[in-house]
Amino acid sequence: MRITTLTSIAVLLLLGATSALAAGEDDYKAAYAAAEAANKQAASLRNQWTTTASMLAAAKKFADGGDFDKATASAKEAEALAKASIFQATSEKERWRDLEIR
Amino acid sequence: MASTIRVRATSSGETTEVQALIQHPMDSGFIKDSKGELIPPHFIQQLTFEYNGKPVFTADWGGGVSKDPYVKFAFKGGKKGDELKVSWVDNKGATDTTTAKIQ
Amino acid sequence: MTNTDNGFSATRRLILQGAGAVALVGLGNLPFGLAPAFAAANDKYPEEAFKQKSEADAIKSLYGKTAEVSDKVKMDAPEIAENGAVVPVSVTTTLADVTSISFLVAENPVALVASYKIPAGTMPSVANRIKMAKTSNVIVVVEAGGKLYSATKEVKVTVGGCGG
Amino acid sequence: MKLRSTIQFAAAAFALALLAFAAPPAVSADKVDPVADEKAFKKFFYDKFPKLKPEDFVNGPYSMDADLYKQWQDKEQFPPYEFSLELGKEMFSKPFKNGKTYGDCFPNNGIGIRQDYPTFDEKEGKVITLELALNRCREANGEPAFSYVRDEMAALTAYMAFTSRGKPFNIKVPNDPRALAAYENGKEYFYTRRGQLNFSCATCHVQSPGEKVRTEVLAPALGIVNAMPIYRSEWNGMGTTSRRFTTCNSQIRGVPLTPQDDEYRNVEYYLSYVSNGLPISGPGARP
Repeated sequence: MRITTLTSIAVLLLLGATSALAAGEDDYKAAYAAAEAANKQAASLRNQWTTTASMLAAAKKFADGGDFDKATASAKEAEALAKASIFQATSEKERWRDLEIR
Repeated sequence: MASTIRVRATSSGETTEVQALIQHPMDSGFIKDSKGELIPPHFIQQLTFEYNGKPVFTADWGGGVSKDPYVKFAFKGGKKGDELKVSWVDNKGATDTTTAKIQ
Repeated sequence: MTNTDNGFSATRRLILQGAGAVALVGLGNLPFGLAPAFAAANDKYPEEAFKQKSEADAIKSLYGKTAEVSDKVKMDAPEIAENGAVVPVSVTTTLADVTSISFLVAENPVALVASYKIPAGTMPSVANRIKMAKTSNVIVVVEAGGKLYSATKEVKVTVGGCGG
Repeated sequence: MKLRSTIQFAAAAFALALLAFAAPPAVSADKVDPVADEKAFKKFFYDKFPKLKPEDFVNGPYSMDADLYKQWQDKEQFPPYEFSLELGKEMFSKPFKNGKTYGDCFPNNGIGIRQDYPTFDEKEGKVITLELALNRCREANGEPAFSYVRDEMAALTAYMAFTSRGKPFNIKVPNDPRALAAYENGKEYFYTRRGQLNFSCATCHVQSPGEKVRTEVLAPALGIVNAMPIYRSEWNGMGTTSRRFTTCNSQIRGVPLTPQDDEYRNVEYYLSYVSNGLPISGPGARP
């Protein structure tokens, strides 16, 4: 079923997200800035996800604790979440009518 | 300030049905607030209903009774227009009392 | 079926307008620890029973004996509580000489929820709303003629979600 | 926790992508027709729940589940919104510092008019909800606005709803392009999927009312605003329409808009309009 496909893709994505080796503060800062920018765009589309904000907060916390590996990974996750929310908002501009009772 | 006690006492002739709703947080002491700190226990411990100077119903409550507690019971007798006295005391020593006319 | 039916809203209206019928006699916070003036001496609050974790210990502390299951104790409680914070539970019994009725929730941190004293002339029937931490047996104990009788029902509790 | 959320986001993103490619192109936008919408909306719910009478819908999940219905009836014997209702009455009748009252801001002194809100203000070109009108009334009389999601606003609207109980919703969409646009925008908001869970309001309240999400029975969208404000046991207190909208958004992991944002006003306008004719039942009690 689709679930299996989804899960394996998710696992692949997960591996991709966390296999970045020994990220430094600069990597983190770049990843964080990218995530913030994407989340800002989501805000302009009035479709931010709460999980993006939590992931950004997690990234910051890891960075404050000096763990830039985890901080960078979290920031990248936040960016992916923000991008998914942008994608959602954009595609829904037309697609909402599919659900309409008429 | 309005009373914390709302009472509805209705006589059917033979019996009087009593319903009461009380405004009280009924904090059990087991729930955490948004900061993750335990909310200290604060609940009504005893609630009494008196008719003609005699208790017709006494409730002993713990923190497991719902917020803004509700109770319903009935007793034999009780005439329309007579008064029912209702009082409570909580674990911090606060109290409230009211009288309600039987309808 | 709607809550706008006449009987009900008439009652509601009465309550609002009849606020004056409920006269406020006394109000105020007594200093901490002061015994309430109205509590009769024989109506001691069962402090210890409300500290017991298990229902068995609570019943023992409250009554000093154990209860036997009786089909004369009729409990009305939902199969699934709409919310654990407010679970309407009521009990009525055909047993004679009832002197007290108690409600317990086995899985709550404190099992005893409420204990009602039923003087002669008061009906052996009580309805109240209780909190349930999770799915649990609800136990009602009726003291009648010096003996204890009980009924038990499981109520399922779930929380949160996209309801309402 | 982290693993789980990663999978969720990846799965959500992927599912979105899949859907985008799989779905046929959306039905093209056509003329805004509130009358036809209302008819279709009601027919959908009446067909889905043939046993219910139209006025049953205003009681939300309680009309759809016998066990819940009984618990509700038990609670209604002395409903938990009682204190809020009394507070609302007291607040409503108490004059502001300048001597004026809430009644002065509304037709018929504010009594029995809840069913006419939201209304479309043709001067301003925007939807005015009851909550918004109440705060504007306060501000016009030199009083600070209330929070839209807190108890004072709930109490005021509870009292106003109570004076309108049983009166059918009477929402008007004037033939003004701005009104029609606001209505259409509200409809779009209602059907638009958002949040990480990719839910629209309709996902829960059109497709699945009467069904259970973690054993909570979902309320039908038809009649859902008729019961506002509501005492929710889950909140352990009262909530306004604003509170309901914002919490719905966060439950699907979307960041809520500001209460009384234009879009929230529009979605309330839309939802109220399609429930026209159904009685006001607020204040309500909900799980």
